[in-house]
Amino acid sequence: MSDSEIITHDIIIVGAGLAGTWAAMTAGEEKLDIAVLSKVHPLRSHSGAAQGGIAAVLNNVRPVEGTGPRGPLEPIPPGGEAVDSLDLHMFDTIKGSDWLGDQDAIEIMISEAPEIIYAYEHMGCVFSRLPDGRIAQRRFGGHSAPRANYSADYTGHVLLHTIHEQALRRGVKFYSEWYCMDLIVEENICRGIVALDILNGKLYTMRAKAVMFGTGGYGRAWKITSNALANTGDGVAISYNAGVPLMDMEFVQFHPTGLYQKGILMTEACRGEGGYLVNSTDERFMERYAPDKMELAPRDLVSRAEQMEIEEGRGIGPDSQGLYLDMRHLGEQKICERLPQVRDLAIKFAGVDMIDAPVPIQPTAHYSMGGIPADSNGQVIADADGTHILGFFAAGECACISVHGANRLGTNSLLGASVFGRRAGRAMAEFVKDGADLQPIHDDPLQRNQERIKHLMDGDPASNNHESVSRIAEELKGTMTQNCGIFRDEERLANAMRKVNELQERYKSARIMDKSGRFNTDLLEAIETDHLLTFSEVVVASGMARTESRGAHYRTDYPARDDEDWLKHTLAHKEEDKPKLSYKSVNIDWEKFPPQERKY
Amino acid sequence: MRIFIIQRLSAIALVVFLSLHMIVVHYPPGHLDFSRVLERLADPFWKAIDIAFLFSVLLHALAGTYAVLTDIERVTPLKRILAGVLVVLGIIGAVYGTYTVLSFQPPASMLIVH
Amino acid sequence: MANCSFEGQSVTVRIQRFNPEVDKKPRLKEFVITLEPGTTILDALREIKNEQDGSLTYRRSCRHAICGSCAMNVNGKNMLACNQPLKDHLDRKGRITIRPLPYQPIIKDLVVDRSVFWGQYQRVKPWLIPPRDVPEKEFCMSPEEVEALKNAEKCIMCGACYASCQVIGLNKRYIGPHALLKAFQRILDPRDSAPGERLADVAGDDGVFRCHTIFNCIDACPKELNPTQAIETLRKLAQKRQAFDAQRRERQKSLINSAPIMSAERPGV
Amino acid sequence: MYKSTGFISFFLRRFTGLVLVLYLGVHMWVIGAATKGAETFNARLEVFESPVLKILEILLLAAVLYHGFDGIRLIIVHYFDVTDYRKSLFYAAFAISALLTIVGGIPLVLYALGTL
Ligand SMILES: Cc1cc2nc3c(=O)[nH]c(=O)nc-3n(C[C@H](O)[C@H](O)[C@H](O)COP(=O)(O)OP(=O)(O)OC[C@H]3O[C@@H](n4cnc5c(N)ncnc54)[C@H](O)[C@@H]3O)c2cc1C
Ligand code: HEM
Ligand code: SF4
Ligand code: F3S
Ligand code: FES
Repeated sequence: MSDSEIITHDIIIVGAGLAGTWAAMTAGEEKLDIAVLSKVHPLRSHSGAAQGGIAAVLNNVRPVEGTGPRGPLEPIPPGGEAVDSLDLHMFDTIKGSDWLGDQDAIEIMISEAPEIIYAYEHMGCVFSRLPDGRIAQRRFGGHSAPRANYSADYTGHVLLHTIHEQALRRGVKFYSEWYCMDLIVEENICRGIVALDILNGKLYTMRAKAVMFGTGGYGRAWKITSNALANTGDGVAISYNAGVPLMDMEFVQFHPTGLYQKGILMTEACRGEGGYLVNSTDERFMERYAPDKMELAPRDLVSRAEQMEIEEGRGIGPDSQGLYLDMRHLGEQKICERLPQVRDLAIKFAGVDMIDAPVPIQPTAHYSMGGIPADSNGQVIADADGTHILGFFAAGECACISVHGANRLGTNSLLGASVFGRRAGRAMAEFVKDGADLQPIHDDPLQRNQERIKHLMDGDPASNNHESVSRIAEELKGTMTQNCGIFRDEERLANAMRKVNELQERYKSARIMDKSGRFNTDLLEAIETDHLLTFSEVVVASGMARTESRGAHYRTDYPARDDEDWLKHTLAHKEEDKPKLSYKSVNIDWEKFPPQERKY
Repeated sequence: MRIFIIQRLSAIALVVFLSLHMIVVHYPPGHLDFSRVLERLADPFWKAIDIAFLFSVLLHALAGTYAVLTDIERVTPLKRILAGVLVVLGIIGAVYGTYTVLSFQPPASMLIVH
Repeated sequence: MANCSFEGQSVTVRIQRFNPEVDKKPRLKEFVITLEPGTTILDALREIKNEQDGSLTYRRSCRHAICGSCAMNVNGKNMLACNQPLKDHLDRKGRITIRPLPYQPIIKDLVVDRSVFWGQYQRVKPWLIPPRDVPEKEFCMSPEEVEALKNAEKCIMCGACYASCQVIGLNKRYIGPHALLKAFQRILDPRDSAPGERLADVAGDDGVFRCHTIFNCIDACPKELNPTQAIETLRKLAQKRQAFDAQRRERQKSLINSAPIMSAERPGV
Repeated sequence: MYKSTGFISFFLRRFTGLVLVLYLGVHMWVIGAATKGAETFNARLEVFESPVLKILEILLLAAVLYHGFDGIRLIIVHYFDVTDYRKSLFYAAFAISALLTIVGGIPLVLYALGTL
């Protein structure tokens, strides 16, 4: 485990999901030397798990006139009047974000959306189509027009495959199954990363003129989650450790329909296509929470409604933590055509065929709104003034460009990952072509990480009490679910903080069982757990400070939104092992989209 | 592709020829000898059929052998040599077989037997 | 098949272990776990790794049958570990045997070296090659054209098919069902502008004519795809390649002409 | 080897194909005796008329039949979209060839017994 080899590229991108691959492909058009690292094979990235759709205003369908917000959809004939507009999409997104989204970035994302969809289509993406061949669209929660473009219910899968193929076509080099362990930032300039070749356990210093993170979300810190086992927030934690601040980490989205006790996602498209949510008394309880949008209210609201039902004793299942998603009235044909995958998932994982029985569901940790703060070109910033960390970029779920604010709307994240991935790719290419250079590395990051690995293999020599990494991870997930979940308050958050700190302490004497260099997944899981602990502390600290309720962050002790004091982004810097919080203003167009009460 | 097509076409031909062959020549099983074969082959039409049968079975068998052997990875680099050998075998077989069929003449030798 | 009688009881999971750096040859190791309701094979592996032997090595990520990481050989059949209930695969004595996917070198335990597999995927040029001019909006593919793709885009590249095909066992130069299915998807897509070249390649020595219609690939596919039928279709198209190519060019013209044109040479396309 | 019905059918087809090729060689050599005159021909043929070899001929018959019907099955798969019936087709090919082997085998056995 030594060989201090150095690898050099113009641009190194960590993460081969939609964000990372778009960036690589775009920069790849400029004949630069680009490498993409991914800890799982690129096609195994979590973007592929996205089901429901990707938002863009195309105006291909409209509700049949006079049938109301949940009525049937029909194609808009050529020359027919548009029902959707960029402004409407913007407004929905801003409202969804509970006004915490930065409106300049949102505008960019939404106006580039149609073009991104057509680009995907021209690259071979197989979208579901209308009879006349145009791309079909469906409704999604929080969107006031049908603008989710989809491919049955495996949209992310086809997008990811399409974009990966095109990146291969442009000769991008992929380091598949390489794990990024560290980011090298000195004096606000990014100089490279330290990475582990999982296959043989060798560590490398990888130097580049520009580094980008597209490492995905951090949903794995919760017990019930829709996220892949690989979504351990590595990029977020690594950046934080390297001195980069994290923004808005307290905002974690819980999706209303995870499969009961498994957390596996039943896409929002289930409700988009017309599914009902029902409690143990057979009541469509959303009537009481969002009489207008019903099941298609935004996720934070629906999840809270569900949790309320559960806590008031109207849940189902052995532990009464579940509710029902009833799809039966949609009929076999529609289900098989539009939702084949989720039907199959429900059969396989819950033993329920949604054609003739309601599916047991429960809220599941789903999306991380917070992350590495970046501007709309993916350029990472170091503070509230927007000082750049030169040569460091981020996009996708790990980044907080803040288009999603306090709560993301469904289908906006595939869009965000694509749009900002592409923009980051362009920005990096320009940055490199404008004469950026490889920067010297003064520190010895390789050494540091070698010791980190050695410590995990040998355990704490001073103690013979060796902690189990998986147990620490389990306990963390337990406490995050219980104390930092859908409903939060001072006391729960304090408990969570105590627990996280205790676990961090215990982690120091953790020891792994697998001592080999070759494909050591035991080691990876230990490092990932370290990362979970790192960012969980930031989540809890940021949440504790924010004494209001906004979007996905709901404090039972402060149930109201407080624009006076809290219409601002949280920034957390690592400082002497405690996050130091500061705040950054939100970019708002006060004329066009001033904050309003958020009601559905 | 060529081998594949040869294999299928000859297979279809074989279905016909082989059925015919089995019914006419081997069934019912009885004592088979030169004279019985000759009885049939006296007709040039039957000679033609047998020769066609021979050609299709050779094509099929050799193409099949080629397919079986080239499926093995280690043989792949030698496939040209293999093809050469098989073609030669095929030609030998065809000549020899045709010669055989044609030698079912009612020649002097036969008169001697009876 | 479903054997519910083991719920709550201990069951035996036999896993093939092998680390080529230290072991001479693979061996089966037995682990005993308690069968909880709803346990998948992947859950069982996770439990063993977390509680009994952290060095047990396998690939996984999404745990709901979409990423394609966790294909392995269970009781002799290839499948995804994450979407299979453990109880469905126990024998009468409550045992299950898990091995890595066959026909590929083992990296460690259940992890195999897939480089040849990916090499074949790249060889068929999995990417779409769009025409030089593209419409300003989407290509309006007809419902029949979408239907003709037979959902091939659903393939998750898990390799269950590849590692079940005996031709692969014999000859690694064979392109394999996964990549041929990908080639099929591209060739049948009216937006692709190089179906002729693609057909020429897959009709070569290592391509569709190497397939002996063994059908294992269909049985192994967790996404219920049909590589065999795709291969049969390609075989037929390969025999009328030129005509197909010409037909495609015509179709593409009408696809583009039905909508405003723009040049393809814009970033991101 | 990956075990499955697909593999069994494939293996049997290959195996019978190769057996048939070998037999074809022998067969041509035997018939080839005709070039050397009727006597040699009859003499060589006589060897194959022995009861033991007649019984073995049943195996040959089985091989031809299985290989033939399996081949027909494949050709059907090539030209018709019937992969959904792959198992039934295999069983059918197998059953028909087994049946015909029995039907065809009886006279062979009788004949062998008769000449004993
Ligand atoms: C079940 C589910 C369904 C969803 N459905 C939708 C939907 O319908 N619509 C929508 O818009 N959004 C949806 N989302 C959200 C959306 O999928 C994600 O936000 C988006 O795909 C994130 O893309 P990404 O490129 O940022 O990261 P990811 O696709 O998660 O990729 C992360 C990449 O980083 C790599 N990586 C991570 N850490 C390291 C490391 N340390 N070293 C090396 N590589 C590393 C990983 O290997 C991977 O390649 C869904 C999410 C989930 C969980
Ligand atoms: C009714 C008669 C026959 C039919 C329908 C038939 C059909 C076929 C078919 C379709 C194949 C291709 C298999 C593949 O590509 O996987 C094949 C292969 C083969 N055949 Fe035949 N065949 C017949 C008779 C014979 C005979 C008489 C011989 C021997 C002399 C023979 C020898 C072979 C061999 C060696 C192969 C290659 C084996 C393989 O590829 O699996 N066949 N046959
Ligand atoms: S065709 Fe099926 S089995 Fe083969 S790689 Fe694709 S999904 Fe897996
Ligand atoms: S198993 Fe293999 S031989 Fe053909 S039908 Fe499938 S690819
Ligand atoms: S873990 Fe992703 S397919 Fe099984």
